[in-house]
Formats: sequence, C-alpha cells, structure tokens
Amino acid sequence: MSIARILEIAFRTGRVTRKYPHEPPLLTPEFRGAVRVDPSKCWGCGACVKICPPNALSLRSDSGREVVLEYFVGRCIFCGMCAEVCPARAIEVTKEFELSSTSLESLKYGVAHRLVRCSSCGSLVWTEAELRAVIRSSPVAEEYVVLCPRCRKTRFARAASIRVGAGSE
Amino acid sequence: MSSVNLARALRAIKRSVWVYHLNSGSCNACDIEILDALTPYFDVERFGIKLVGSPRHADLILFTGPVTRESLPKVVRAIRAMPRPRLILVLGSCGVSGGIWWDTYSTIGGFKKLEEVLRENGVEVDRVVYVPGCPVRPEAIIYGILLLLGVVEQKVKKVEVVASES
Amino acid sequence: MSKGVEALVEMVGKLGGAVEDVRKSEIYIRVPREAVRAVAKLLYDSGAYLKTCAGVDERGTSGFYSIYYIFGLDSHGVDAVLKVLVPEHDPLIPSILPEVPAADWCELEIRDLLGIELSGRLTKRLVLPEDWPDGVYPLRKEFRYDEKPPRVVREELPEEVGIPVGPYHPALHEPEYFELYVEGEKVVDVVYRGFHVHRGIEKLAESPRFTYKQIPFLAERICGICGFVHSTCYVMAVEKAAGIGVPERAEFIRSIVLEVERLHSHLLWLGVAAHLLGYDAGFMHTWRIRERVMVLAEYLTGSRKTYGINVVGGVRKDLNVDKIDKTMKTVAQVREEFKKLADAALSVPQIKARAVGTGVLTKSEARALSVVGPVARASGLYRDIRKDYPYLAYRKVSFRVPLYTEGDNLARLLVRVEEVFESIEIIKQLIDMLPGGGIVSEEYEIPPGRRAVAAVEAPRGEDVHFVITGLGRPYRWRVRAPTYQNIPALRAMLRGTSLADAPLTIASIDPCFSCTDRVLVVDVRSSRRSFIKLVRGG
Amino acid sequence: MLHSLAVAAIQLVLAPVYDGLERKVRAAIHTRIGPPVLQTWYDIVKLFSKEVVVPVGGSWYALVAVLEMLTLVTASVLLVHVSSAGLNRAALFEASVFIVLTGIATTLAVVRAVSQSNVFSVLGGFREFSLMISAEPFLATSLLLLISGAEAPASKAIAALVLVIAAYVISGRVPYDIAEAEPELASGVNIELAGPLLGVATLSVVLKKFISATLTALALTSWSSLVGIASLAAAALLTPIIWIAHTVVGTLLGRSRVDLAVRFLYTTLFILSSMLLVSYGLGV
Repeated sequence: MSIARILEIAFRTGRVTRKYPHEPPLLTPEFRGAVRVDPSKCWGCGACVKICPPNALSLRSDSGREVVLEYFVGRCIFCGMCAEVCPARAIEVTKEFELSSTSLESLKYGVAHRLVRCSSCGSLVWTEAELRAVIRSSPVAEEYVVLCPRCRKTRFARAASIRVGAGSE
Repeated sequence: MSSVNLARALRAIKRSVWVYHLNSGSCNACDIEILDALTPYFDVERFGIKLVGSPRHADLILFTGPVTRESLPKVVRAIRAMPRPRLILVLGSCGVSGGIWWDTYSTIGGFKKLEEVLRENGVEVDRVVYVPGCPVRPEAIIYGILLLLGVVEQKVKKVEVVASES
Repeated sequence: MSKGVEALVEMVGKLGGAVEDVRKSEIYIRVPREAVRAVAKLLYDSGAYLKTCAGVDERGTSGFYSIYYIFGLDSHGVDAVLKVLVPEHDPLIPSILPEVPAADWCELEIRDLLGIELSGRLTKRLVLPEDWPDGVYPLRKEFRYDEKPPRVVREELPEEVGIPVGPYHPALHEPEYFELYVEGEKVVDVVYRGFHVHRGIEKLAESPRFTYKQIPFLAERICGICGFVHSTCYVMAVEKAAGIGVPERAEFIRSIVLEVERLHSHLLWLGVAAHLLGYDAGFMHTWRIRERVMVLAEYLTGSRKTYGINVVGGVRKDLNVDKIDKTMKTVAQVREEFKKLADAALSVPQIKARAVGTGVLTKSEARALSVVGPVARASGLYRDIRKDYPYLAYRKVSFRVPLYTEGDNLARLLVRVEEVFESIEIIKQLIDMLPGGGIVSEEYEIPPGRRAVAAVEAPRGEDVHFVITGLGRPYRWRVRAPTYQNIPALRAMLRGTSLADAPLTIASIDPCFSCTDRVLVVDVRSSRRSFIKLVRGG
Repeated sequence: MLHSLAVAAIQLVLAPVYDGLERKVRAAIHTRIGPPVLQTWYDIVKLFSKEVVVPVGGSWYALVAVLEMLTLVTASVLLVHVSSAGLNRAALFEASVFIVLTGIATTLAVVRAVSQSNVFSVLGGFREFSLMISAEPFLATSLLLLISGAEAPASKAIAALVLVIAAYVISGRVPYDIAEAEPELASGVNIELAGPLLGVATLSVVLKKFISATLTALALTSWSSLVGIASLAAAALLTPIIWIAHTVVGTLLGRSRVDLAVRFLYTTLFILSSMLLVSYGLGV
C-alpha cells in the first residue's frame, strides 16, 4: 500500500517542531531584522533617509533647534540599504524580529541631533555630530567648518578671487 | 455587548485561539507565513491556535495588507461580523503602517487609518497588537499572539536619545 | 534578425508599420492607429503570443499617448513591440480583442488607468476601485501618485452586498473573488471580480519617492511568493535599456536564487493543492520539506521571502563556501524527501479521482488566450522563457521542460512536480559552474528615453516588464505578472466542473493573488441569485 | 434512568478527550507536536463562554442544534445498552430506536443547514443528506441482522464489514467530510453557528465519532460471547483504539467528491448487502 508510505515517512522523520518561544527561532546568520542606530556614531546626515524605500527613516525637526532621525520599525521593509549607505557606519542590521507592540508609538526610535548655527549667516544647517565628523576626517580650515555651504561658497569665492588678483581690478 | 471585560475574554481564549485571516490587499508574503506557522516546524496548533473560515467563529483576526481602496468596505464588513471582543493582530509593515505603499492613490495606508474608518462606521475594536515584519516570520506571528494573550512581555518601547559622542 | 522575422517585418511594413529600432531581442515598430488591428492579426496568426500591452502618457515628450503592444515571437526569441500614437484630443484606439483574445485585460487596463477609449468591443471597469470617480486617470502624468480622489457612491450592485462568507479556502487568502454560477453542484459560468490588490505600483515607481536603486524593493513586493522574479525582471529591463553589463557571477547568483524561489513556490502550491483535496498530511509534509528551502533562501539572501539582493548592475550578496555547501546539501535532501512524498501522495485515490479530467483547458483555448507557465505546458504548449529567450545563466544549463497534453488539473500538478526536480538539477549545475569575479558593477549611467522588454520565467509562468527610462527613475514601468495572463483562462476551465473541484481548478493556475477564497455562488436553477452575505442583522 | 444519565455524562466527557487524542495522533503523522489532549475540551469551554449570536432563523434554529445534540446523546446511550446486551436479540428494540434516532439527528442537521439562506450551508446540507441516504440504510440492515441472529459465519462477517464501512462514513472523517468541506464550503453546515451554539455543534461532531467507534467495536466483538460488564469493558477499551484507527485512515486519504462518494458507497455497500441477504437467506 503506497498510501501508507506517508506513515513510514512520518515515523522516520519524527517530530520537527521547534518549541519557540521555549526554543530558539529558526534563524540563520544572514537574517536581516530591525536596524539599530548607534547614537554615538550617527551624524544625522540623512543618507539613510534618502535611500529608505518605504520612508521608514525620516528626519523631523520639531523645534528648529534640533533634528531627530526617526526610525519607525512599523514601516521598515528590512532591506538593510540604510546600513549600506551610512557614511558613519552607525546603522547595524540586527537579528531582532520580536517587535510586536500594543501601540504604534513604541515602534519608533529617535536620535536627536542639535543643530549648529552658521557663524556667518546664522542659519541652522549642520548637526553637531556632522561637524565633528567633518573636523575629524577632512583638513578643512577652521574658519570654513562652522559655515553653511552657501556661506562657505561665497567666502571661498571671495578668497579665491583675492588670490588670483581678480579682486584688485 | 456594550462593555467588554477584556481580561476575562483573554483568559477565556488563552488555551483556544481561533483565528480568521483577513487580507486587505497584501502581497501574499505575510499570508503564506501565516500558513507556514501552521505547518510542522512552527505548529501553532500546540497553543490551541486554529485557522477558521468565518469571522463569526473567530476569537482573533490576523490582519494583513495596506488596505486597498477596493477592499476597504469589505474589510469593514468582515471586522464587523466578528463577535466582541474584537481582537486584531496586525501583521506586517503594510498592515501596521501601509508599508512601502503608505501614500499611494489606491491604498489608505494601514491599520491606523482603517481604525478611523471603523470608528466612523461604529465598529469598535477592543485590542490591537502590531507585528512589524516584511514579511513577518512565523515566529514573529507566534510572538505577537503570545503578546496579545499576555504570555510574553513586550520588548520594544519608544526611545528617543540625544546623539552624543561616546 | 532571422529570415522568418525579416519576412514578418516586411509584411508588417506592407500594412503600414515602420521599423523604429532593432535590438538584439526586440524590434520596435511604429504602426498607424488604423492598421493596428490588421498587424495584430497578422502577428497572432503567424504564431506570436501577446505578452501584454501598455499605455504611456508621452504627451510631455512626443505630444501623444503611446500604446505599446508586445508580441512574443517565441520560436525566434524576439519580441515585436508595436507602438501606436494616440493624439490627446482624440484618445481612442481600435480594440484588437476580436483578433487577439488575450488582449482583453490589458486593453481595459489602458482604458481605466490612462483614459484611452476602445472601439469595437464591450468595456467595463477592471482595475480601479468601485468608488473611483470617472475621468480621473492615475497613469496620466498630471495625476499625483498620492492623490486620493473623493469617493463616488455608485448604485450598489447586488454583487457588492458583502464579502461572501469567509475565506473561500483557508490556504490562499486574498480579497479576490469569483462569482461561480452553479446549477446544483455544477459550475455553469464564472465571473471574475478582482483587482482588490491594486496598489498603484506602476505609478508609485514614477513618483519622486523612488529612484532606480529603490525600485527593486518595490518590485519585490508586487508578489510575496515570487517577488524575486519581479525584481530580477525589473533590473534586467533597466540593464538592457541602459546597456549595463552585469558580472557573470551576479547572473549565476540571480539564476540560483530564482530557482530556489521556484522550489519554494512549487512546493507551496503542491501543499496547498493537497490541502484543497482534503489530504492534509500531504500539505503538512510538503510544507515541512519546503521549510528547508525557506531556511536556505534566508541563508543565501538575508530574508525568508522578500530577498532584497537585486540591484541594478548586479546583486548585493555573494556566495561563499558555506553557502554553496548548504545549498547543495539542502537541494539533495529536498530531492530525496520530495521524491518519496510525491510517490505516496500521488497514490492517494482521491487525488487521482479528482484531478483527472477536471478543469480542462484545451490547447487551442490556451493558445488563443496566450496563457503562460505550467498552465500552458500542461495544455501542450511548449512555452518556457528560460528556453525561448535564454537570459542570465540559463543558456549554460541543460534541463527538460515538462510537457503534458491533457490540460487537466492532474497535468498541471504533474508539471509542477517535475519542475521541482528540474529546478534542483539546474541549481546543482549552476553551483558547479559558478564563475568567480565581482557581483556588481556600479559604474553606469541610465540615459532617459531608452526602452526595453525583459521577461523571466516565474514559477507561475512568464513575467514581463517593460521599461521606458526617465530621469532618476523610469518614465514608465509596466509589469505584467503571469497570473494576469492566466486568470481569463479560468472561465474555460471552470465551466462544467463540479463545485467541489472549483477551488482546485482555480488554484491550479497558481494565482498570484489567489482568488479562491472569495467566491460567490449563484444557483441558476432556482433562478435565485442568492448572494452570500457576511453580515446578518449587524 | 440514573444509570443512563451516568453513561451519557461519561460519553460527553470522554468523546472530546478522544477527539483531542485524534488531533494529537494526526499531528504526529504530520511530524508536529499538535495540541494538548484536552484541546477539544478547551475549545468547547471557550465557545460556551462566548457571546451568543443567534443566527437567522432565530431561536428555532438554535433549538434544532441543541435537539440534534441531545438526540445523539440518547442514541449513544442506547448503543451502550445494545453493546452491554452483547448484540443480543434482547437489544433489538434499543437498536431499532438507536437507528431511528441517528436518522433523526442527521435529518435535524440537514434541516438546520438548508433552512439558512447561506448557499454554503444549503449545499452542505444537501451533501449531508446524500451521504445519509448512502450509508444509514446499510448501517440499519447490518446492525439489525447482527442483532437478530445472523449466526452463520459468512453472513456475520459480511454484516460486520458493512457495519464497519457505514460506521466510518457517519464518523464524518476524510474522505467523507464533504458536508463541511472547508475549501469549497468553508465549514458548510456549521458556517452560520457561533459561540455556544458552535460548541453544541462541536459536541455533536465528536458524539458522532464516538457512536461510529462504538459501532465498529460492536461489529468487531460480534464474535465474542461477552455479555454485560465484560462486553461493556471490551467496548470501552476498543472504542479509543478504533477511534485512533479511524484517525489514521483519515490522514491517509483525501476528500472525496459528493457524486464520487455516493457512487462508491452505493455500489460497495449495495453489493455487500445483497451478498449479506443472500448468505443470510441461505444460512451460511
């Protein structure tokens, strides 16, 4: 009776059930779960926000004095692109999948960044962390660091024109 | 039933949870993971969880999808058909928040919006648990149900930290 | 261009067609609006299949709406793409439906989404929601992707009274449904009521929210079962349009993952089929075996389902020794276990009794409707994109395409059983031949205004993507999933079957958005259209 | 009377436990753990704690469901009497009433199902009816013949075989679960029930399985000369074993289609019954 062969298969296989949550889940080392943003590394630059396909990462600015990088895991598609593009390597893909929650609010994770004023025009452009990273990584003259890109450009253009003598005409 | 004793209702279904699967236009990935949860490796029947064919028989609705415009009225009707207390497990990032389609013209963008529509239609929902995932793993579904029943503790909480140099 | 194709193009020329562009596997032909029906007839009669048609709002560039008809000359491995210009002030095209039955849905879709009227056929709303206002066309460029036009309350049809009770079967829950008209237990007619899962993907991809780089993740979420097919097809179309070279290793990895996906998808389907036939042991055991494939997929890509490894130019995850080892081990185990299981399951008397001779689709019906995949192969049509238009690494492997002529549920079931074994062989060969080198080329530019058609053999059949490039994102991205082509065939398959066999028959096309759970049953004998209401008194 | 009540109570307690055992065994064949043995009890207790939703047809409809369950309990108690009499002519009256009661129970189920405007329910009802007419007459014939003295071995064997087959059919397992066939009818006859009423219907389902197993036990012990307590004990021991055997058979098969099922049952049972009548007439 070949229909009874299923009994043999069952007998040989035994019980395969994982007793999750009492036993570990069926995870592989490659699994992509929720991402974690390291507040000590994040610059608040927004590269991750740009790449995030479902807009699970966003930059919001409530007060105008700071920006918050917000990760809403309830919208995340777990693609890990944010970790790939993060220039500060502040985003790590974890194996976390036990994300259930009784409220949407608890699915949010925010990293607040204080903004720095441009020393020339006073506009808020850089985050503190970004500024620190820039100082650390590139040998920009001190006077340029605290400027917004626009002021930087004007300042640089003026300096350059002085150097080539254009200003003296 | 005007008021619902939720704690009592949860106690009553602790050992026997009949679930009805309601898809509001999802891509099927969460849906097949729901099915997967029934199969040998995960076997949710060991918790007394059973998939039923009618919302009338259901203690809990497994809700997937971003709620497309076309499915909206039908989804409302299905939830209304469920006897109180209405417990809903919202599965997958689409259901939780509309997912990758959260702002398109033909979806309403997840359960939050649906809740408003339900309220407008006088359909009360007694307890909702959100389960993010894209798709939700079978284990995440199990975890979500156990959280809803109060068997396990919630792990996530709202966090907002200030960036600081370590 | 081969001789046969040349001759065909010449004949099209006589009807007024002008060749615009000849590429390796596509020929673009401009056809005057009046001649499209004649050209379509010519192509169809000469053995071409209609892959799909697509409307594009090109008023911004050419001042016209364009309608593209993609015909597959399968025996030559070439697509003939007809382009018809439609002036803005006169948005009307002659329907090709009388000549090409397979054009039914894509024409209606053009009408719904782009507002081009069709002459010479019956029309009805197909894609857009019931409460969508008239005169608002999402694919016109002036329509914003996140607009939410106000609801229009239409007179409710009796069909709209409610979701028919419950999921029609617990295996494939989706808000799609058919109305089955029955006489006693016999199905006499079928009406499909669907598109509940219309999420506006094509429009979303044109929106500022997305770039070329992000769309693969969107494409993957078209379908949660065969999503990788869609992302592969999308990146292939973009790469083809922009002439981007992809490292060979990446092509191999894509092919391997595609076959892994086919394995999981076919096993899923076979399990569901067993469940539909009341053989739950078969369902449980098939899914137990499938779980190995799911774990493998996660190990290879990082996710159990939406794999997320495709990018334009290559893939994101490489294979290493461990992964290769695990792949070989897994497929060997799956092969052995599935062989035993299939023997046991196929000997169950009820499976034979209920799958033989039910849901028959004849070869001529299959041909007329241009059905694809296992449905076509079970009805005697030798169609497989992997053979007809070899892509990625498929030209380097040898495999058999299972072919049956009965066209019944058993034939479709057996095609899939055999394909499981073929997929395993393909994976083994690909792993053996896996070349070295990089997995992604990142130096590329995508100029606007380029076009390409790409096709991938999904588990359910041919998946077609058509891309017109734009700035930063596609100008138009048209997706035609295999199920889109196969659902209209259900009408022919369901007529005359018994109600008990309807779920299996509907499932036998392996609908991507499975429709079986929302069925309306109407008893015509009592001439009472007894629609099933979900809610009673409350 | 008190004795009968006790028997009914024991059956009502045991049947869901056996059903839980069935689910456990089925799970084992599926290579999984499965629910606790008391799961069916948990389900029933939960259903009784839920809100009462009165379906269309109102309380009359609800009454039919309860009546059906009570009829089955009575039938089941009668069957125990038959069994304790050791398949003796003495139990002919009880056996006849038992047969009538099972018929009534099925009729009630059919009436309940077809009185709904739900098409699934109506179709389920018709399927139930088709199955009833293709199994219950044979069940009646074979049981009555066994009781009223089919002494000759051939007649006895054939009668027992018919009874075993018919008993399996009324257990409502695969391949004969077509009245509630989930894929096409979404729990068919029970689709409109909810809460306590569904609990009652669940009890009916397990009671039918109980009756089916007891009937099979009767057929198998028809050779023994056990009477009274010994016979009861044998039946009590055999019932769970047969229940499990039924379970295993159910797991190995797929669901039949109503026309196939009726054709198969009618031909098989008709041929067997004809043989039975001939052999009975000849006295072999």
